[in-house]
Amino acid sequence: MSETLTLGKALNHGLRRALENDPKVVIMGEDVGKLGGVFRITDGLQKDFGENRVIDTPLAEAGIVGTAVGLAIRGYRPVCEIQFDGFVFPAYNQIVAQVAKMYYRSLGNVRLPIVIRIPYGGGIGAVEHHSESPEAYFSHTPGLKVVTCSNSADAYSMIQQAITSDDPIIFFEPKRRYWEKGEVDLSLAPQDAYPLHSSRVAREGGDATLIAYGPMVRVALDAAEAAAEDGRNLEVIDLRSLSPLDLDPVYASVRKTGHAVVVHEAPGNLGLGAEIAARITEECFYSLEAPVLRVTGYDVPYPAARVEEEYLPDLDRVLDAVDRSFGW
Amino acid sequence: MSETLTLGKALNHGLRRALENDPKVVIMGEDVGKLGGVFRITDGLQKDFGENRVIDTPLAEAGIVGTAVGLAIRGYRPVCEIQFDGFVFPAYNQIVAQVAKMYYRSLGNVRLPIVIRIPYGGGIGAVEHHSESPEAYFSHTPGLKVVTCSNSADAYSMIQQAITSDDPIIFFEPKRRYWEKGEVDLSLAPQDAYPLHSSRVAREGGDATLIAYGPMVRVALDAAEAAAEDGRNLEVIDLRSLSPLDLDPVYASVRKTGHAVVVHEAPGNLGLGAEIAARITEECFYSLEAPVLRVTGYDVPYPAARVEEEYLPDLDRVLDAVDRSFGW
Amino acid sequence: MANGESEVGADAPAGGFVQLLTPEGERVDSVTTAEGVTYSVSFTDEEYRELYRDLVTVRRLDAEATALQRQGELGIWASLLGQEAAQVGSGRAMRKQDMAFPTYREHGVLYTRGIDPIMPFGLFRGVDQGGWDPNEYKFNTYTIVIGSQTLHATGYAMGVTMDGRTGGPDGEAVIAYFGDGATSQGEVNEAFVWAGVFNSPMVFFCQNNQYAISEPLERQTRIPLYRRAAGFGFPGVRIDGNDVLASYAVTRSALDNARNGNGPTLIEAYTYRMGAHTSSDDPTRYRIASEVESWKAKDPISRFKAFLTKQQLADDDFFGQVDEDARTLALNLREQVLAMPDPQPISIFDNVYPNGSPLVDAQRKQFADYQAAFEGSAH
Amino acid sequence: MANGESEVGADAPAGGFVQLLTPEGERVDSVTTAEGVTYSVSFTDEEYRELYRDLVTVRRLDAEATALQRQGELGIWASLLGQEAAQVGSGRAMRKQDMAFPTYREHGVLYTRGIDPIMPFGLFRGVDQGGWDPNEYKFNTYTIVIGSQTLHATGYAMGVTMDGRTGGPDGEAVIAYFGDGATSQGEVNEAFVWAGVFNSPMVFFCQNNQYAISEPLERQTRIPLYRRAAGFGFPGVRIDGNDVLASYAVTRSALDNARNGNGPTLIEAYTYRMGAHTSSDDPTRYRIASEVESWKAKDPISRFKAFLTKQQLADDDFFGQVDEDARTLALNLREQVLAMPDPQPISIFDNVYPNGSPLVDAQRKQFADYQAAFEGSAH
Ligand SMILES: Cc1ncc(C[n+]2csc(CCOP(=O)(O)OP(=O)(O)O)c2C)c(N)n1
Ligand SMILES: Cc1ncc(C[n+]2csc(CCOP(=O)(O)OP(=O)(O)O)c2C)c(N)n1
Ligand SMILES: [Mg+2]
Ligand SMILES: [Mg+2]
Repeated sequence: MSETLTLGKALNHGLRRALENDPKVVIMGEDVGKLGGVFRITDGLQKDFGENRVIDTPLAEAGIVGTAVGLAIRGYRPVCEIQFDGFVFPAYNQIVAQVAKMYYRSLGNVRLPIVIRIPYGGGIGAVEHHSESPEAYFSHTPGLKVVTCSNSADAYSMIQQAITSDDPIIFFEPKRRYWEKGEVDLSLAPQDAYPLHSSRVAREGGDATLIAYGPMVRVALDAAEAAAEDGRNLEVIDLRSLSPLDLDPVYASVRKTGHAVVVHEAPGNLGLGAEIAARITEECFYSLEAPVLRVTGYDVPYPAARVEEEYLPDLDRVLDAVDRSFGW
Repeated sequence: MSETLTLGKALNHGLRRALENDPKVVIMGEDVGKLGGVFRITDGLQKDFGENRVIDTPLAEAGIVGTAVGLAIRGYRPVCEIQFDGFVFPAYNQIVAQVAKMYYRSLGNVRLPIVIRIPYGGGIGAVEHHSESPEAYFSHTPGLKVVTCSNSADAYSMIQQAITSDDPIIFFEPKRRYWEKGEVDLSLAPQDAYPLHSSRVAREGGDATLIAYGPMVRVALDAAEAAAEDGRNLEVIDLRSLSPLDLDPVYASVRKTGHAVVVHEAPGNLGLGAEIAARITEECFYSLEAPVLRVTGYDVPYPAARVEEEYLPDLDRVLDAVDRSFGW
Repeated sequence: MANGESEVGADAPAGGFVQLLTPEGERVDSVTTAEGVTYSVSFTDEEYRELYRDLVTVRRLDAEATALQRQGELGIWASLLGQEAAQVGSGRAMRKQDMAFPTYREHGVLYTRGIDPIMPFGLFRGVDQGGWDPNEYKFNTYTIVIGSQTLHATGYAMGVTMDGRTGGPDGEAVIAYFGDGATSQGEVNEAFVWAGVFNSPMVFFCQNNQYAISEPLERQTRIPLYRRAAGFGFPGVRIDGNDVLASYAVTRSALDNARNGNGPTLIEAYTYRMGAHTSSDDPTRYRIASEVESWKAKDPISRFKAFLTKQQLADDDFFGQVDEDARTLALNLREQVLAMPDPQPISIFDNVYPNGSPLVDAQRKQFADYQAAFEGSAH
Repeated sequence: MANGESEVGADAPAGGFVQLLTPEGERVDSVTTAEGVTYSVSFTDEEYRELYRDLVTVRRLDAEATALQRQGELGIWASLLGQEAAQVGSGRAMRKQDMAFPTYREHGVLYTRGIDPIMPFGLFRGVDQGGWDPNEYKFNTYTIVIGSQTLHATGYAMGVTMDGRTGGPDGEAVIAYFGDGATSQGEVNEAFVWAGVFNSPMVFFCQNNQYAISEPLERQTRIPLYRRAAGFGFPGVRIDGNDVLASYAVTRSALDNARNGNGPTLIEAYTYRMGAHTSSDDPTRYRIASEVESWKAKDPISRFKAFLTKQQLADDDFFGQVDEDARTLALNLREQVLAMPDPQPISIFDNVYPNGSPLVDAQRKQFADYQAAFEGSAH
């Protein structure tokens, strides 16, 4: 039952399964109904499941997340769509002060099985606020879990796993990979899929460790291909879970390679690379032959589309960092 | 003209000077007028400068910051008070999407010389949302500068420097230190004071480096005192500027000591300690005798008052980390 | 008089309000608003007396809490003094199946829901953040961030509709409490948008106690708050918030409208915060004694006592007994507060995630080891 | 008819609107609302013709932009097609000293402010984020996050008051543009709160084009949007947004009220987005052709042309000339767009902070070194 699907279509299938499997699952957001979302991730779902299951909401993100909290208290499992990364901030108060804290506040009495889907990242030639990578703002927040997918198979399984999880989960979707294709086993039940909060070795190699997630996994894999031609064997780890981080495979890799490079689109300063570098150093202090290097977006607002390629980490910058690590 | 003032009173004097020195400076926020703020930081200012300079606003943080943006476009220099750390999130959208970006967006045509004052941190026995340390959320945001003070003299000068700066600045005030006293030279002009975005060696020592800021500087200094009794000489660096970080004094110290411990109240995961550890490791790779260790709040929501002392880094936890560093 | 122009009682604010019991304790039989809605109540003598008992009890418990705070037994206390009628009336108006979303001040509503008054004291003592099960009590945890609970209530109410639990007298309704200050928050106005668009079974119950900490009403609005609802397409009614009968009648009617599928209502309970904002506040800095005095004359309890007395529904024995019973309850509350155990330090790692987290687990273990080492050491 | 019950024109929505020019091109002399406010305009023949020229020009420029986008020369385009009257009327109603805060769709307002139409194309081409000086043009940069600019406008207007620049005919007024969807955002409602409380010299100009991307008006409100203002204590007026004369008359009156110190007004311009939301959108997925057809009959330009023709204010020569001039302008715009230089890669490090930042400086240097090394290498 394996099919070739774009990442976006895989999400669509995953959402459909989730709606089928549990009548309490509801999808809500701007334009998710008739239009099927601006990226068509919810395409056809309102038609098939009705307006009570796939809800076009007023244009207000705090309202989307705040009413999702109430729906969750009522026993629903809301899946909120935020239209673009840069538009999640009106909902930030509800997310960090309510969604993240209600389980703690209520001494475990209130579960909020809410998933907040956010298409994120750049590379699509968009105007301001449509290309950001705000994952660190959420990963720093206790009470939230944060995940992201890098390929169609993960997209299909992870969205279902996130929805069945009782934890509140921020689900980052690599928007520029929506159109990339991959094999998906549509018969795979979420509980049988690779665990949601585990990272995965995406490519084995013994010379250096590349750590990436979401849209940058492809860049890391391409860099590894290129390096292989030069005789360097890079291991690539796809983090998948951004909070909690699953770094054991990373430590194992770094103990083997002695070289680590983290890649992400978000600004470097206090980006996930910082935490990963700090932890690798703590865990693998005597294995490291160079400090953990970071290849990230720069510490500037996301730039205009015509220069975004300069901003985004690419194959060359990754390989340059690998070189620097070896030359340390 | 040196006076002994609490940190809170020093801020009050600093704000008064700023209002005197520039008619475009306005203070705005909830209860800042007649009441003088819930911590009395703006005490007496509305009485002396009038309702147009010290504005009691409607109860809405997005409104406070959003109208401050408009006032700044009009040529004013707004100083916004957010009543407590946990209440800044309704304004988060305005802060990260507007305040941080308008200078970039407008190609340098719009300056927003806005200061957003936020009393932060725990240790005052308060209920939920009144004890948080959200500085990483802002430090990760390009376009914002972030500072914090740890003593009365800095409080007095730094608030004035922040107000005269054309950069948008998040000014974190260590609320549990509001009542601590220190010497303040009231005749010191802001331009003659220690530079706003520079860290400072708060105590010299050659054995290990403690890096702290805001409310934790006192804890670090106390730990250094205690360590001195055991014959260990700790250098303490007060960061003062959280974005941009001024780490040159830190690198110099670590090159000397080989041991570094970062202390903050915010949760450890993706807290400032992560960035500092990553950068120290990159800059001082061959000097480090142990990984940079972090003593921070745990990765849980801020707990109830009766257990907050367990959550907050204290002298013992700092010394324990120093011990661990030496035992690495 | 709701939304209308005529006034009821000399004490009504411009624009009037629904009042069924004057400050002097005179019953107004019924009030018909400009929109033609008639509000009235019919209680048995016993029910009247029970309402009085509620009012006295919640005031007495509140006073005990204030005392406990002064004695250092609570970290903070948000007193409801002066707002008893608004809370008791609206709380008693709820039916069993209805759900409430309080702020941090709704101790009176909580009490009338039949909940043990000790419940929120964990929060104010600082032993927890108010940890109870909202669905068990049909009463959400206290919400401190101003206004956020109005969206939660609206979402819950959407769920009620989706569950098909509206459209008849057995339907469920939802009430969201908030203050005058909260009406300025974007989230509260979004709740109005949502409730209007989804025709949610909601009552927005705004206790306008004239202040948001130090800020008087004029800092939030230049027109009466109940009129906000008109901007969102549902009815707004102002009541005399110090009149428990008006509070009951109008809330009951609005909740019943909601459960019947007729959508949301905003109720503005015009009242006054007689004490400080919280125990941390000093109201003498921002308001004058004479203002407080003038509101004393509108006290919700004395007017009700006057009414009961005049109508010979109760005598001094009864009043004495109610005071005595309230005192007993208060002392019991005090004992329970003093007996509250401090949480275990390690509990700070509990209830972060339903499914747990390796990061938190590792920190819990590290903490336990550290504590153990510490206890083993000279310290 | 604003706020009133009677309707003007067969095409008016329930509740009516202010209309001074019918879809058939008939002039309505003046309209008096239920509140007793009378709106009218008196233009010279030349002024009428200039308004027509504006309408045609902004539509033509918009069409050119749409074409440029299709040809890959713009990253995206947000077309104003159908909304020319709302924008031209309100834009021309502004006085020199007034300040505007647009969304991303106010190209027509921009044009009527006398600003070179090329200005926003940097944003849509992706060479910048729309970098101009708002104070130079009295026209803020485009705001993409829905609603945020309404608070900026309100703050700016507070500044106008603080500067003592209201209270007479020379006073300054501020106009904030936003859409029907934006009315659901908390921030927009906070702007209403603020403007009411501070009696700010503001006009809130809502172009209700019936859609927020795919979502029809019912997803945002169950009553007409102009009535929102009543909830915040200031007047709301609905106009026929396809009637440039109504847009001019009501906006002018509201701005003058504001500058005179009489506080804010909400104007709802009832119009229709004839095209896609942006060039990325496919409206056939969510609306039917007949709806679009029915709005074609209300076109703002054809009615104005019909009026000019009937009144013999203009002839075919004039119309031909206007088209020709607009075409020239459009071709000129096209040339300017094509000639726009791409930004220098290193410019991504510019304008992050007025006072600079060592972090950004270090990254700029690193970037320059890396680029240089790259250019030096085999790549
Ligand atoms: C978002 C937010 N901002 C600020 C505060 C601090 N604060 C607590 S209570 C209060 C005033 C609330 O006034 P009102 O809504 O009238 O309720 P009341 O306390 O009078 O019952 C403020 C500003 C808060 N809790 N949440
Ligand atoms: C806060 C925010 N959420 C979502 C979006 C995405 N978005 C862009 S335009 C739009 C619809 C806006 O509708 P409306 O306010 O009616 O303006 P119109 O585009 O019709 O002129 C949406 C949802 C955004 N820009 N900002
Ligand atoms: Mg109040
Ligand atoms: Mg619209």
